[in-house]
Amino acid sequence: MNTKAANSGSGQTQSGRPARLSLADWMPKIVMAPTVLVTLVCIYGYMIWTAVLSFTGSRMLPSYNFVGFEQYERLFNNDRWMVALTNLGIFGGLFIAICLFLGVILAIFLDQKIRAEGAIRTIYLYPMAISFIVTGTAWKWLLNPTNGLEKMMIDFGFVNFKFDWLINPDMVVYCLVIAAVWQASGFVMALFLAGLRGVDGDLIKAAHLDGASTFTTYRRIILPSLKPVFFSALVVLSHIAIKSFDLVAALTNGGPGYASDLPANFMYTYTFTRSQIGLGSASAMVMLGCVLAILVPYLYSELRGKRHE
Amino acid sequence: GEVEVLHWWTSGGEAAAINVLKEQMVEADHTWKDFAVAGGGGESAMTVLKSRAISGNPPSAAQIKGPTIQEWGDLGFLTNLDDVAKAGEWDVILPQVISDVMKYDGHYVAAPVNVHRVNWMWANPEVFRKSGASIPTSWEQFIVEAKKIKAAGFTPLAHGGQNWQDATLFEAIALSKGARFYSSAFIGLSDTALRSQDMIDVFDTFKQMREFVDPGFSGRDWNIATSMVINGDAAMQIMGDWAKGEFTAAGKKAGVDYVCYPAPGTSGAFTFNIDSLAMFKVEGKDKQAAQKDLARLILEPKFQETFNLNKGSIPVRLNMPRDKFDTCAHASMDSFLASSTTGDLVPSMAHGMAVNSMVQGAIFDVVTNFFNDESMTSEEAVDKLARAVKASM
Amino acid sequence: MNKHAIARKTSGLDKVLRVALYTVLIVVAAFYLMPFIVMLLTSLKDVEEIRTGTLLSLPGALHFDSWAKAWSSACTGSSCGGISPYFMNSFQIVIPAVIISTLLGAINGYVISLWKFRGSDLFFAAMLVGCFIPFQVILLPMAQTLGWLGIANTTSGLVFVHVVYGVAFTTLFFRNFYQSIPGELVKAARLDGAGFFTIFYRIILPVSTPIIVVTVIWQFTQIWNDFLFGVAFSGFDTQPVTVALNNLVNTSFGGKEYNVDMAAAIIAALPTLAVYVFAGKYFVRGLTAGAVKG
Amino acid sequence: MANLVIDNVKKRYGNTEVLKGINISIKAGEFLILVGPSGCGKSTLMNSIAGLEDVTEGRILIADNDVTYTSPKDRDIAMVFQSYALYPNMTVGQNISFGLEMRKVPKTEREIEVNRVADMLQISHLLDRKPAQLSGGQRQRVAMGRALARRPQLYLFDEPLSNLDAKLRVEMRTEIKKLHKKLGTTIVYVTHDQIEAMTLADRIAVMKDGEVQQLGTPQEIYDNPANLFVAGFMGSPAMNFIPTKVVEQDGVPMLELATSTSVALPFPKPEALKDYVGKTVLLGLRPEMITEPQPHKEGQPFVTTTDVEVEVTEPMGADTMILTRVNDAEINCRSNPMYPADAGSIIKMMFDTSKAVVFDQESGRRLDL
Amino acid sequence: MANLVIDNVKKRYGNTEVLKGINISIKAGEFLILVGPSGCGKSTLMNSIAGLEDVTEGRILIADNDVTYTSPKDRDIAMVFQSYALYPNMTVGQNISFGLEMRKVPKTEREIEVNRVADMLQISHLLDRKPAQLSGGQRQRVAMGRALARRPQLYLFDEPLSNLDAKLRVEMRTEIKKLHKKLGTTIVYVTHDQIEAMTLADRIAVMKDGEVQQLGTPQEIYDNPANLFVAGFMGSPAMNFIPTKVVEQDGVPMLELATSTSVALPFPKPEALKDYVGKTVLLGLRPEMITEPQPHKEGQPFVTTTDVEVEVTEPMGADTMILTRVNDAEINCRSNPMYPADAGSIIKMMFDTSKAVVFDQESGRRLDL
Ligand SMILES: Nc1ncnc2c1ncn2[C@@H]1O[C@H](COP(=O)(O)OP(=O)(O)OP(=O)(O)O)[C@@H](O)[C@H]1O
Ligand SMILES: Nc1ncnc2c1ncn2[C@@H]1O[C@H](COP(=O)(O)OP(=O)(O)OP(=O)(O)O)[C@@H](O)[C@H]1O
Ligand SMILES: [Mg+2]
Ligand SMILES: [Mg+2]
Repeated sequence: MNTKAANSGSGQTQSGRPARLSLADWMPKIVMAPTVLVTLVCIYGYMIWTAVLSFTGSRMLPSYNFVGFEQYERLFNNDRWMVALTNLGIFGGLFIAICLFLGVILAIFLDQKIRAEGAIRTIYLYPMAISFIVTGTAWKWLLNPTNGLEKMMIDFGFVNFKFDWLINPDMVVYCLVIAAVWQASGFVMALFLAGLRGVDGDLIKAAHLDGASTFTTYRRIILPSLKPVFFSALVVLSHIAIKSFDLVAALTNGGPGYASDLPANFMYTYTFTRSQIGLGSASAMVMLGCVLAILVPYLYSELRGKRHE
Repeated sequence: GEVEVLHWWTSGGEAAAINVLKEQMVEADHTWKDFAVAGGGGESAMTVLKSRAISGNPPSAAQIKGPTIQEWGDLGFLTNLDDVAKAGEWDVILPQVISDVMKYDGHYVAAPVNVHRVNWMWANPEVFRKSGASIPTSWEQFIVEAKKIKAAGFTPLAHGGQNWQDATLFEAIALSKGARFYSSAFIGLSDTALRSQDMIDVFDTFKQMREFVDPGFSGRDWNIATSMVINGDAAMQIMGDWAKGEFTAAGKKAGVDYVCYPAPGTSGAFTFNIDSLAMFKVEGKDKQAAQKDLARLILEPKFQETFNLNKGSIPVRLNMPRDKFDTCAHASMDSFLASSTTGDLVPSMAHGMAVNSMVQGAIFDVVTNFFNDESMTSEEAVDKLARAVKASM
Repeated sequence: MNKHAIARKTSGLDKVLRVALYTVLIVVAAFYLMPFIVMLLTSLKDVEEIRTGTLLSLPGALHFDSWAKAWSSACTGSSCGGISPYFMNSFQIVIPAVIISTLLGAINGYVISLWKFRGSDLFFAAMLVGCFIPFQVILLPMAQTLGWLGIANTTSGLVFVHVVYGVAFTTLFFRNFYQSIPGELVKAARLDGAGFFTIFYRIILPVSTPIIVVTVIWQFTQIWNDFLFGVAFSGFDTQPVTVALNNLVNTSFGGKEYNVDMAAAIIAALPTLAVYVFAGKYFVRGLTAGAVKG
Repeated sequence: MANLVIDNVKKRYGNTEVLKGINISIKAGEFLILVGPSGCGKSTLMNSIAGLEDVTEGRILIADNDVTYTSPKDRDIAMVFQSYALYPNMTVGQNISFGLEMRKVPKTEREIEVNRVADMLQISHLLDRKPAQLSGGQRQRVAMGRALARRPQLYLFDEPLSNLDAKLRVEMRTEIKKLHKKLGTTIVYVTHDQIEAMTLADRIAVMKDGEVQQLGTPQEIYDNPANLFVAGFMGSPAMNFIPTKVVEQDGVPMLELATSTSVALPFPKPEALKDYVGKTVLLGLRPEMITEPQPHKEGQPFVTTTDVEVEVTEPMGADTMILTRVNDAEINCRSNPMYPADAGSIIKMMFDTSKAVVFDQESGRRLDL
Repeated sequence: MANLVIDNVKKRYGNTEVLKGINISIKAGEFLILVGPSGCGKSTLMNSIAGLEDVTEGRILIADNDVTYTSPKDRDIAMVFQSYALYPNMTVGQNISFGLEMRKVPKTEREIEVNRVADMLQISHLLDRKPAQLSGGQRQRVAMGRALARRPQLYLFDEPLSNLDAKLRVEMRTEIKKLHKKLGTTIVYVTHDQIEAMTLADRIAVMKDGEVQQLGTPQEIYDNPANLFVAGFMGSPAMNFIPTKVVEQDGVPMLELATSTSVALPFPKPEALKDYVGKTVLLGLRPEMITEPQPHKEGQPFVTTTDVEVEVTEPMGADTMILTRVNDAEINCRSNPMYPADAGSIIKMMFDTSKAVVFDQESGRRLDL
């Protein structure tokens, strides 16, 4: 007897079984097939292709003159790249943390039988609706020290109010955080709200009887059962974080100097504007590598833990 | 046949100008497919172009300029326009600096649309009057006058903190060291020029400009900066002649409400920026015919006039009637002719006419970072510049 | 059905908390609204007011002409039809792409959480990793692929691209939602003689409303607002509205008409907003509550 | 330990009135068992006591405090839910200790307590599992453990043993009884198991359609059902109801029984039948009161032996049920498995009416109270 | 109607072996009841039969076809889940008719069927409700209805009546029995209710820790338990186990009982005790075999009357349990409620050893088989 199959847990199909499988048994695999195919080609295929390019001297269009690790060397000798990587760390960390926090809090607040829930929910969510191509302009105005918030507050009489992050190379990355949080936290809220709406009411009753306050009930009972939602939110947020291209382009265009550059912008600029596809590919690979280094362990633990539940 | 034209002339005036071309094409029984992609000085359009080219479906014509034309030529995507050029006597009507850029391997592959002068300074005389300053003609004087203006409560220099604007300012300062220096540094990319004392001086002056811009300059679009001059908030702006469109749109009159001067210390020189449409190899006789017609029409005086009137630039053709153009344009035309003989006609580094995009990007990075980093010294900057340029060659 | 601790006769403390809660919600709402208000105010001013006024100053008179212009007469390139013609393009891309990717995601999620087969979890992980590939790097190979498939620069091509790069997310959402559905439900249905699709359609989909809402919101927004793919893979006559909007906003010269820009932005966002408002209603409470022991 | 007063509690879901004015009051330390047919409102009442459902009308007092609008967590109640409601993300151990943690019991004490409870419920080996990895009965025991780990004022148990095997159930029952003896906590307990009800309860409340039919000690309920419903509901197999004509013999009303022969049964409270002479009443007689002739009972006052025809026999282990027909009603009799009773044969059975009850045929009203 | 063969079925979850080689074969139309302590693997076995869990090893045959790898829906089985597994989004009516719909039964027929089942289960008034709006017992009946609406080859019922009140349970039991008689469908049924087991089953399989301990008719299991576990498991209250020394009287091995006096009990199969003379064995005696002295039994061969001291009495309605102590073991006796037995008093009790069984004290092996 096949002991592997024996240990494979509570799978409900008879994978790896002797014949006599009907079409129905193949159904799950059949319906997954298109996704598998495009994933293999359009994600992994291209990823490999990019990896290959990162070892070439490709400039404007892909070419296959291999140059070894030269592009990587250039990359790590590039000040701008290091700035971009550091920014990604700061920006990504803050952005994800704040969005998760705000998203959870707002979802919980909205779950308290709020009057006008629909209206408030829409207000929190709408930033997702508007493309950053334009809201970037609005934010640029708002954060601009000469005619934005700072001016408004000064007009209101707070003469010493100072808010010049947008032009301060050390602080500009936080402007990105503000705008990105503004845009994405509503969606996180929606994710959590959907999760909250699926929790079994009896559980909450049980927790109340156990003496848990509403706060504790959320913290210990409801939110832990929303672990998969956290997971979704995290993936979505990291995705947004490492791809915050529009945001940077619209809000700071990398400036002042290149103080607010992020790897996505770096990559785009080098690949397309500066015709250095080789270097751009190398930066993409490094970006991917960083993300995977953080993500894969988490993914692993997350997906493993689910086995027998 | 049909022509598909990829370009980033999307604003009202440009669109009107492009429409002229479109109408002429339609009259010649062609179909005009307008593929406009604005943004980032054509960055997006370049991306699109690459994607189209790689998918085997390039447009008939695309707005490409300067050395990039050569790169596309290298890749073998461009078509030969020699017959059109011959018929239209392009070699005759075009100054050689321009026709050189339009050729790949000795053959015409692109049609030029206009010539911009980049080293302009736009000033609001009202502000100068109020602050008791006079228009500077050298950077030393600029600093003196700017201090007066600042003391009077105005912003001396309207500027937008985007890398190409920084570079525009920077190249104007560099040009004041002479066209030769400029050429060896930004065209020849000579290490000695890049590391020279002159370059250090240029950086010094450049850094001083930081004092004369207002705190909100970061990331500002150039036309907002222009409107600061228009509104009388700021005294001057160093910007190409496209800025004129802003003044015109605001109903201001050249010589009255605003004045145009060459950037300090560069009066004899001319940094040019030429827009052009490169023609791609396409399948089908019809399409090819239409493409040729398009090339021909671009050089026709009618289009040249309309387009350049709208854009603030000057026609690429020599000997065009100039009566419809304003004083600044006249000055530009004169300077263009004069400088082309003295060797003071140089391509703009900031606008991608001098070097390929890799080197340009490397220079941008150093320049813009220097301008925004208070702690970096000019010596460091020069060193960085030289190294960055070398690394990207 | 009420799930939470019951509307009690409010005590003093409860009232205070309630007031605090609403205060927080409203303050936060204000933060979210601010950029929009700026945009809205700007869109209603005329160019002169924008030049001279401050951000939050009210327009002297309401100018709706910028809206009209943005909609039907603003020029992008040589066509001066505003952004309205591009709306159709966007819809033609978004609707099929959202439907297909949501459906695929739902089915994939269903398989991965309720019909596990060997390797399905691994594949899911692989797919997630795929989410993190920067989209910029796939532009060129994808362009080539689309060329081969013969759908370069067509609406179908764009739909294809959006589905390919959206399905990882939709799968993620559904899979994680379905994790909490008791396996017994599927077992019961299988015994009842329902097949793979019937179970999906009759048992699973009806309880998926909240996650469908979330997924549709996500996909609709992502695709509607997408610029990169839209610009890179569209033809001149299939450009989505974001490209038009971008063209409108990023004028390289000539007076910037912020009022028109802002109006156009708001108009371009209207379909997405409509989806939010409409779909939001379906965040229903506790659908699975009480059905299963344990 | 606290008393509990349920004062005219009503509960409506939309248009359905699920509780129609419940009045029950329990002394501190009392063990009340709720019984009643499925859907009669037992769980709803439990939920209302716990504060998990709003009551539509009425008041609930615990330890003399009106808690009608108090939040559940301030009522100091522990409950076992019929649907278990285990926290799916926590292990068994965490599920059990959660309530203690909420009451700020220190960790070491919690652990001791969890182990104690787990031992008692025989789930010690499962402490690290998640609920999804348990069998039905194991889940139910965890649910039980969650309540038992705490020392509340009031325990609410909603069918806490229904998924356990008989043996375990007896053990658990004993544990609960011990616990109750030891702690004296007031308990409200829903069960369908009659033995549970009879052995555990201080008092039993029989509910039907959202109303309390009778509230009394187990023996009262069993021997003295207030009405036909209670009589029929309690006891398994159920009480036999035999329509009998009241006949007068020597001036004493008797109950006429027609099997193969006709016989008149005496009744302990003949005066209750006075008004019914000549009419038909329902005679209620529990199966154990109709047995094979038992020599030691012979000659006792209310014992009558007569012939019946066996329709079916059902061996049940300790006893055999004999189905027969009397006055055209099917009745169950309980006999020794050894007593020969083949289907179709005519056998002698002994009717003991000393504990018989009679009801009005129409209203179901008990006549002999 | 189909036979069912379970051939050496094993099931592991990770490292825990939940089924350790189950062998059961059932004839077509047979009614098998599975009993066993909580967590012994009953539900897992049911799931395996239905094909809802992969078996790790072994084969399952339905109607002589190997279905081990057949998909559940092709096995033609209807099942009631212990956890109900109602479709939350469907009304009760839709829940019941879903299976029929899947089998392409036309709408009108479905409706008739749903109504029939609902009537039988007394849930007709609930047909339009969603599961969340039902009481526990109502949900269970819907789960039942879902299975009963179909006419499969094989029914699997996992504790289908556990949440119903005694009265309803009796009714449902009868319905199931009728159904079984009428349709003759093979049924596998899990229950903890001994009466259910005894009255419904053709055969009973007693499981423990993933193994079948005994498979036999109810009477066999009750009277002739294969080992100590089965003996102790079946019957409520459980069989009494009394450690007794085997003594020889007149060459016949007898069992020595020490209460207030000492007495030797005769044993029907004395030869089984031969090897144990002088040693101690476990005597198994069901409570109903230890009763108040019953005159009609007096003098029968294996009846012995002796004095015992009453420790506790437990009235249970029809009978009273008397707790006493014999050979230092606590034992339950079943007596007539009328028999005077006050705690602490010494009373006479009659021990009937005609059905007694004996076990090896260590191994639990039955000695007299
Ligand atoms: N997913 C799982 N992982 C590990 N162990 C499991 C899992 N599911 C069930 N078990 C264990 O398998 C054993 C058998 O479970 P099963 O549900 O078959 O018991 P059961 O006989 O039906 O008990 P009950 O009468 O309590 O319902 C139990 O001890 C249980 O803890
Ligand atoms: N949300 C609801 N909406 C409408 N009716 C409901 C709702 N919840 C319960 N009911 C009804 O209220 C009645 C009482 O339900 P309850 O759960 O109290 O019954 P119960 O006595 O506990 O029954 P069981 O013994 O079956 O658990 C039932 O008839 C049920 O159908
Ligand atoms: Mg209930
Ligand atoms: Mg079970």
